Amino acid sequence: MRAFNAVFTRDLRVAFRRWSELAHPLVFFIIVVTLFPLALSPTSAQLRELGSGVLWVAMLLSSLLALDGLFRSDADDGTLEQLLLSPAAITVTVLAKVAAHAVVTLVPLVCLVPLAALSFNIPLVALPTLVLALVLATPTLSVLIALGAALTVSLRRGGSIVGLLVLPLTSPLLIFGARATDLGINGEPTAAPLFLLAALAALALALGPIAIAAAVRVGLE
Amino acid sequence: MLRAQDLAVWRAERCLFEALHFELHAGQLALLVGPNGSGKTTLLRILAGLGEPTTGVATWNGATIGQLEADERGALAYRGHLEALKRDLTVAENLEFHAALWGGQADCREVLADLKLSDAADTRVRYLSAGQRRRASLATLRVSGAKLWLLDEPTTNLDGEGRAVLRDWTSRHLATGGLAVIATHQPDEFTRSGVLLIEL
Amino acid sequence: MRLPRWFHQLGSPPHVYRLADRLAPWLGTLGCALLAIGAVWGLAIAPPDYQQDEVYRIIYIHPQTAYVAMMAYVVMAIASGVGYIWRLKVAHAAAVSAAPLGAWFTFCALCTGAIWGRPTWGTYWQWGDPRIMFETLLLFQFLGYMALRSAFDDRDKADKVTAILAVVGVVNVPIIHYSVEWWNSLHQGPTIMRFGSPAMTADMLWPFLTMVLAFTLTFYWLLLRRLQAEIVEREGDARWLRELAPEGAQ
Amino acid sequence: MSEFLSMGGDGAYVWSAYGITLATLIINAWLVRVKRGHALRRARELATQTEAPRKQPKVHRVQ
Repeated sequence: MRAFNAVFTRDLRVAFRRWSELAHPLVFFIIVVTLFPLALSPTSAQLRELGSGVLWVAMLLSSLLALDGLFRSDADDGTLEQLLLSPAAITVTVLAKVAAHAVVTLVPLVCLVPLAALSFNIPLVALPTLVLALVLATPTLSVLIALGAALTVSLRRGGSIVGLLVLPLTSPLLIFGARATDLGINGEPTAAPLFLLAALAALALALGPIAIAAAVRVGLE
Repeated sequence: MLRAQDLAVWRAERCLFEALHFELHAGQLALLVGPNGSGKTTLLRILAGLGEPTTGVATWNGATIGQLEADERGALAYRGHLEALKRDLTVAENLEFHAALWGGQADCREVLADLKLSDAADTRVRYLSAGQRRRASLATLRVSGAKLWLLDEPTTNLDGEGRAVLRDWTSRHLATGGLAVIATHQPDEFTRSGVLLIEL
Repeated sequence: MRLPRWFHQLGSPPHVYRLADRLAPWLGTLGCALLAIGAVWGLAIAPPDYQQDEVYRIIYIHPQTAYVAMMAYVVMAIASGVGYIWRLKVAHAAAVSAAPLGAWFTFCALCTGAIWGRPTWGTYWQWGDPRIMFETLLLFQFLGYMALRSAFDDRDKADKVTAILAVVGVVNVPIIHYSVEWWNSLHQGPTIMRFGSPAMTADMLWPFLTMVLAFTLTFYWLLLRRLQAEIVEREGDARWLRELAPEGAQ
Repeated sequence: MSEFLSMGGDGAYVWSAYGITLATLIINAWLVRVKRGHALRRARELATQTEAPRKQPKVHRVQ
């Protein structure tokens, strides 16, 4: 547990030392969200109907941006090797890194999405469901992104194919998340998709770190 | 006790080395010498558990190095060409992180004083010179309290004074029952009686 | 450069190569023969569907290609899993051979699915149909696997990294399948005819099953041939390669 | 015969579907053949090269 805290706090400190880079995914998200009304008609009825889908897709795409900070920067300065060799269990240290990445990039996104939802005049009543769905989706999303980063850690220009590797795997997230938001908007019961999101999160947290640790170990060989 | 049993490594249809067999007991030093590209780094990484030999096995106290339990891994420390320091953190923060992760007892301040890095303790590693960064990397080695040191050309970027500190630390480490495998291009710096010389 | 003979406990490349050499011709001829018989049977002899009339005859190829694509992914995942755990080069070779085949069959399944969708629903790309969506995602997973593999130049590392991706992918396949099915049941509702599995009369079923067997045999024939090529490539110039017939028998 | 070809007006779809499937099979069969040919030819070329020098490291204790 000590190792988890050590890695978690170190990663947060390193991330906040270069806080300007943290803004990149957020700005990207805002740009993508503002582009859609330009492309579609700004009539509020249609925007509301498309709103949840647009928000979720924009969130998925912008979460892919802050990828290199996860493993590549550590691999370049040799600290990732030390994590592998450290007496702490690899899955724990990897989970700590994924958690730090989630806090640094996904949490601000999760806070930003409701604001964007308002601009899509999604009714206030739907916001709690939207936030809950986002929170439940964050673990799965950060694990999948971390896996994509780990698989391409030893590639110089690996970033470009992470999207191709990760996005098909995020399709269930997208389906359940957008669905939960739609139900929230129409005021219908949203239990089913939220439970499914929670189940995905549990599965990702259980199996994810093992796959990520294996990918990092192979990547650094 | 470190033991290598007929280790062989092939890289893309090319044989780096084969049938390598040696044993290293407490208090002993092994020197790895050989031209560039002769597999010194590959061998060190295999001994650290970062890579796998094509055939043969390397063991630490009888246990295969690739599959060591988490707590046994603390006994091995590997320092390659990369300094393993986060550039955005200060030297002290890096040392504390290593101490927290490895649980070594050595006190950070005293180690820094040894290396004459105390005044640089609170500057970010990014602003240090290459030599200072190499010293900081060696400082994390002492802090980790590992029994087996695996060092890949530790003297790069070090000035005379730094090398003297390294030699002094190495001999003290060996005196207290530690082991070390050092890949170097100047073997005579570390040679003394009882050293195992491995020429790749 | 001559390599000494390497002994893996299981799946020694020469053994697998010779086994494939014996099996492949049988699979090939039987598969192609069944394909021909099944096609003629499905196109000419079997009765048209009461609802979809003649276009229904695509049912003798579309579900089969989709099933083979799915099987290819599972074979790829299992082979790379075995290869990763027990470090068997032959298993990795099998995974590498299955991937392009799987991608081709998925692409073919998508095309035939789209063509079938045109007369029945009026659009080539029926977003609503879960099968089409699932096959598209499967195709992306195949392309991702092959893109990741081609990104590495060291073959051993490529094997292990793509093995992890394949295993993670195969865990996700059922998840994606059911979430797409769940998603479809929301938007579609029961009005659209259940595509592809209405009750089949006996004389439709037999050509259908013949084609399933035909596609399976053909897939394994292609897989074994590709596996042989992959083994030869990986073995470089091991001594056992020299005993092969000089002109490299087909 | 022409009635068989027209397939009740949907002939274009049925035949194109079968055509694509046949094309896929033929392309794959051809790709495999080409790949095997290259692999075997390359293996034979490699076979003619000389053996790599033995790389046994020398290990001895300094007195």
